[in-house]
Amino acid sequence: MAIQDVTLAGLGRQQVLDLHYQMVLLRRFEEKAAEEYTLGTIGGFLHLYIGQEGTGVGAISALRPSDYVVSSYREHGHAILKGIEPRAVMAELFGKATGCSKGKGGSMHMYSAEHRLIGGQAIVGAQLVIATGIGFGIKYQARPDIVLVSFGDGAVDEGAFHEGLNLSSVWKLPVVFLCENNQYSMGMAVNKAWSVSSLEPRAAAYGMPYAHVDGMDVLAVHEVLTEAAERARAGGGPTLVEAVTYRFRGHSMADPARYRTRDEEEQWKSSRDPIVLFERKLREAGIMRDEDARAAEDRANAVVEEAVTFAEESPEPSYDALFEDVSIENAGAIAWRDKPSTPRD
Amino acid sequence: MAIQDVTLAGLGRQQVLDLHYQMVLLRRFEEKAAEEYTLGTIGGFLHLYIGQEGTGVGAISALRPSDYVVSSYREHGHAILKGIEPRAVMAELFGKATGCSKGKGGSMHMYSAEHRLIGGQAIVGAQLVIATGIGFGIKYQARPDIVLVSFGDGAVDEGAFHEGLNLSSVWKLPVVFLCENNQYSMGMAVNKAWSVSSLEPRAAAYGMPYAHVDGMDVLAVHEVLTEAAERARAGGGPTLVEAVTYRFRGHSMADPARYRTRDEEEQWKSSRDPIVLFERKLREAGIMRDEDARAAEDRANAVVEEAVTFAEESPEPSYDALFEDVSIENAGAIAWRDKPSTPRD
Amino acid sequence: MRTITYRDALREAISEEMRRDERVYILGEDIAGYGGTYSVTKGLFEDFGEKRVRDTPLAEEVIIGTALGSALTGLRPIAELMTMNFSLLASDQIVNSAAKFRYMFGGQPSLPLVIRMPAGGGAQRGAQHSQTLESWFAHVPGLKVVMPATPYDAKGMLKTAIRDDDPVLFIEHELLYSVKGEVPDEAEEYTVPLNRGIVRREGSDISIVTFSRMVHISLQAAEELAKDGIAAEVIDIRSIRPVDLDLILESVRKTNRVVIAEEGWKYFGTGQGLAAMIYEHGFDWLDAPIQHVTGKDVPMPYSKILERAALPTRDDVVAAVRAIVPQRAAAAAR
Amino acid sequence: MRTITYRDALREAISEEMRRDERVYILGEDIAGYGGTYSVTKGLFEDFGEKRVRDTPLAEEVIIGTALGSALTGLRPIAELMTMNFSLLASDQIVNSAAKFRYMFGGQPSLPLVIRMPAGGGAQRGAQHSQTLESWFAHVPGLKVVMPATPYDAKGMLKTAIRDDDPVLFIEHELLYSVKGEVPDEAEEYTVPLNRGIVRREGSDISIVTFSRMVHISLQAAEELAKDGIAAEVIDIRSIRPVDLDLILESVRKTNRVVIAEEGWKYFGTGQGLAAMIYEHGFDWLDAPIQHVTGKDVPMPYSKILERAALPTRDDVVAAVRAIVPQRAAAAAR
Ligand SMILES: Cc1ncc(C[n+]2csc(CCOP(=O)(O)OP(=O)(O)O)c2C)c(N)n1
Ligand SMILES: Cc1ncc(C[n+]2csc(CCOP(=O)(O)OP(=O)(O)O)c2C)c(N)n1
Ligand SMILES: [Mg+2]
Ligand SMILES: [Mg+2]
Repeated sequence: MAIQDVTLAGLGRQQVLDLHYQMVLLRRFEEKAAEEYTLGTIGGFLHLYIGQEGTGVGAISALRPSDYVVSSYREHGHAILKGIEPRAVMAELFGKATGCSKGKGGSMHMYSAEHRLIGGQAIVGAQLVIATGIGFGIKYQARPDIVLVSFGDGAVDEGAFHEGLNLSSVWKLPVVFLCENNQYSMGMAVNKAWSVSSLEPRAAAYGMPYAHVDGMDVLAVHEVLTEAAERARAGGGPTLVEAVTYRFRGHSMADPARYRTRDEEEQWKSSRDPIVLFERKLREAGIMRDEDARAAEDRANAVVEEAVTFAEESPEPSYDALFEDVSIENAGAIAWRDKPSTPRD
Repeated sequence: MAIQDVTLAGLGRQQVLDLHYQMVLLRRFEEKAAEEYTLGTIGGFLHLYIGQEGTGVGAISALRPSDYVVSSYREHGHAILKGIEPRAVMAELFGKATGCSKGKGGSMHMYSAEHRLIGGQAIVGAQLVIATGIGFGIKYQARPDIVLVSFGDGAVDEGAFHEGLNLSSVWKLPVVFLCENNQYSMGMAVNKAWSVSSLEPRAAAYGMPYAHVDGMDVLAVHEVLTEAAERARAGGGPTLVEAVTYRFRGHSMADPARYRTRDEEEQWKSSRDPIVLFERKLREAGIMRDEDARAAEDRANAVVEEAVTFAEESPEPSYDALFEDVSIENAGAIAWRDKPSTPRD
Repeated sequence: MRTITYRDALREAISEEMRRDERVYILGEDIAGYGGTYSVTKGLFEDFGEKRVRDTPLAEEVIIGTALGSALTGLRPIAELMTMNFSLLASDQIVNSAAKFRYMFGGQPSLPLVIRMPAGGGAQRGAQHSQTLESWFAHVPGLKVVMPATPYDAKGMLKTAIRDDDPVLFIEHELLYSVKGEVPDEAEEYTVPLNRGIVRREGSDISIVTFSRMVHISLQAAEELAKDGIAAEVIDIRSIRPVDLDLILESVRKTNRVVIAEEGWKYFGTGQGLAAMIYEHGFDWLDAPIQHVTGKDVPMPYSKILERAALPTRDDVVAAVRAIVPQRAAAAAR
Repeated sequence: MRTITYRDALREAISEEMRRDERVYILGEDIAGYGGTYSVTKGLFEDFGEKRVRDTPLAEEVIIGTALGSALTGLRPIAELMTMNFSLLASDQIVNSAAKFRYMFGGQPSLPLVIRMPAGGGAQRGAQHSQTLESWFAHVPGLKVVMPATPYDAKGMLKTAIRDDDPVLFIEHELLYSVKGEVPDEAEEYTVPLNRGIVRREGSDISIVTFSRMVHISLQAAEELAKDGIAAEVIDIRSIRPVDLDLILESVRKTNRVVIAEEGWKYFGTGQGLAAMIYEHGFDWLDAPIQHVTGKDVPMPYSKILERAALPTRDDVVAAVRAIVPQRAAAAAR
């Protein structure tokens, strides 16, 4: 069998290598973002996706471009995977006018109407009810799309989880609920927050199909998501997918992660790194050669470097931008009849 | 066997007859309240408990006086069963100063610190998180009490249900969650609101024991609640009880109940009336004689009549009461240094 | 012109807009089978079917989340919250999502979303069912907040709100639904802007600035004051955010005296905000401190007599006017 | 006296009260294992154990519900909401339960409940993480709302709040935690009342009325103004509800001019409420319209330069003062 013809999980060689490249890209991107944060070019909160690449890449690769993705504040990865240029994501982190949210959103609020990335939500759990609404909008318009909503194990605790899953199920909406269970909210271990040991009974509580998947196995995630997406697209309603994963860094850049041991972290990093695992599998399957791995690294590095350069060189938002886009006509609180429509107060 | 020695569900004859009397009392009380509402002596919303007596009487009879009960706006029954004088409940409906909430609460906000009736909540679902807190307070102080929280099928849809049950379960709190599933919220049939056909999978979603019970069978409810209360008291954590029942009247006095058929109502009223069913059972078991039934009726009627007279004759709240009890020192929004502490604005 | 109720006016607006635009749909608790708690949506289920008239479970957060999410896909939802008291359960979606998405996402999404809800007291519904919290939402940039007082405005402003590309909180009043008023014939299409107040009665001695149900009570007060020769101008601001301050100031320049009348609580509320704006921009025209008529600063009591005492009345408005209008006008009339 | 941070002052208050009273406990997200997002509760888990330092799941409604319910059984909970932005998810419990229970249940229950939460912007945390919504809660009778600006007050007011029998919203500011200030020695027990403002700097030309972080910025402005011979009095109101209006009015009688400085949004907010109260009770003493320095009326942008532009600055305060203080004072000094 020629190396080009190999398929894995129904994907051709190039597709499989693409998944690998995407994981590497996300990893490099986040590492760079961390660096820039330390330098002070990025402010606010910064939540890295490092360690969870297998889940995001596996999931979003199972979608069509016209499908929607809704995410939390840990969404740089989702944004890039959904098609936003890495440079526009980096520029957003830099708070530049060229950022995908014009510099007004920052790390937690990436958005692209064009790519149907319905942004970073910094209110834990909010994305669950919003995704329900997107699912309803799709169904109402009989579109062939679906919506994937990513959320953490902590979001499961919020009332929004309950309300969103129940309505999606009753109305049979085309929503895939993807819990990226990285086993901690901030410092709270999931077993102290949940009264159950997996989400399986929670899915049953909404009469919803459930799938458990190793979030460190990009192909397994891809397969599970493909099935869930197909069900949603075919009118079969929502699915709850639980991907077990781990964030290799603290919750945000500010978190020294005192609530877990360095040992535990080492264990995960050394034996469950989704990129390392995938590379091993690809090499064993004869799909990846050294040069492929190098090529992916080089390409990712180049893209990230370019993104930083772009972000650095991009202009700051103008002062005028401060008052733009509050509402459609920038009305302000007082509707002056004889003054410009943008009161500066 | 002499009629005095008969026991049913572990209860002696007098206890059993008491349950019957309590059901009759609640029925008469509510019928009278409906009458008074029509006369205009009672205002606001009025939600009657008629049809659900078997559930409330069965449940609260399984509790100790020091146990807490938290309820919704459909709580006249719970208030009386928990020990508040019917006259104080009626006076509250009349908005009189002698009402159990001094006339400031009304139908939806009965309360008694003495009897541990933690009142009517008019925000659907709110009682679920409050009960969780009461459970925590009990556990923190290592008291031998438990808390029973009553809520409707509609309250199950609120995020508060999820948050309350999860925390109660994780913290193993002494809470009994009693869903009085009367099959409609206001006009919404439960099968259109829930993605499951019973709460059994919802209990499982919180790793919580579940019990299904015929809410029209006062003894069955008593037994199930006794077990759940014992478990809670023994440190076994919360239980979710689903009592299937029916409200014989509209949601409130204002509801013509267009969303269900008169036929369906007739069915329930004619064949599932908890009082009729219990009377039949007691007569068949030889526990109740005609004179017992009459005595219960007479006593209930007398109590209700007395309650109305008391309410009618009670004084209105004074104008001063308007400004009392807003905060402990009635501070108001402005802390005047040289004026009386009760600013009238 | 016809005379219809506020309730019917709202229903007509919804119905006409649903007919005009397939993207408009309504959702909420008991709006279909039950016909709406206040019968506003009665009959719409029969007319438009289940696809566009959606009864939801009892879950306010997902009601607003659903409306918002669907708006992001291009729909134009009208969500009903059964009363404003329950908007607290959805306040995160309203304030942290609806008000901010356009801005924080760099202007990309439009949020053509209407949230209808009745507010207010006066029917002995107690502390948890009698609130009017418009100032909360009017405080938040990114939201529009309106409170129509008449059937004409109810219909015209709701139509405008539905066509607006921003989230609009459309606050009704429980005691206004049965109020009747003139409305153009059904064939006559009209709308009312969301940022213009209206002078309900002209006068030169005092400007009574008000909105929602207090407009009617203020008009009664004006009637009463007229007997004493005091000519009160009654301004219905209709929109709280954005507010038509020019209209108010024009009146102040004429009367030099202001009474603000609102049903809600006094402190850190709508009326104090309006007062501050009037002072800020009209300080020099004011001949007396602004008087402020409000609900009492207490949770709403159930008791009828206490509730009556808690709510602002016609006499309160009259007294507030009398406190600052010089006696000459009154005297001249006698 | 010692010099400690605002953060440490808060921790001392909690720790002392927990030691004093078994009924006091704390709960919230990440307050135990993580030590609190802003390290306020660091070490308390080690000192008081799991019974009294409770990490909760990520669920704000049940956090406040739990605090409230346990207060009804006689405990004295201190609930931490990770930031005020998330208080919206618990606003129903705060407004419909905590604020109303004492009243609507005829005075029976006491609610000795403290809800601590940081608010405010300035750290590029974006629109959903930079709000300061104290006016929402200060609008509601039945709540007490305080916003201490110094370590001394943080400690003294938190102790008072814990001992108070009403629900107290205790609003901190994210950028104050590391601010240092003098606090009595640990052996010296003291408390600060919840209804008294304080004059932070005396002056006769202008009254700057402010609270929370803006106190510090206003003091810098006063410093700057002093160079021009303008003597600014800086009043830290500390409590929003109830507010110490007498203290403000006393100052106004002296200076006849007022600038209100706050970080939050301008319209229908705290400052407009304060302005309205000052006008209502001090109209005759005012020689100029009150000036009002606030955050810009926009959701908080992430970009550093935009955020800086959105937040009120020392220079804004200085300019507001200059706009109404007559030049004579300034001139005389030159
Ligand atoms: C409603 C709300 N509460 C609290 C927070 C603060 N917070 C931000 S992220 C986070 C933990 C979320 O954990 P999880 O859902 O597991 O997602 P992860 O960060 O692990 O991806 C918390 C508590 C918030 N942003 N929103
Ligand atoms: C949060 C909230 N939403 C809506 C309402 C209006 N409302 C009052 S009772 C009710 C139905 C509740 O149904 P259920 O929980 O089944 O209780 P039941 O009335 O059947 O006893 C509704 C929608 C409310 N009071 N609170
Ligand atoms: Mg997590
Ligand atoms: Mg029901």
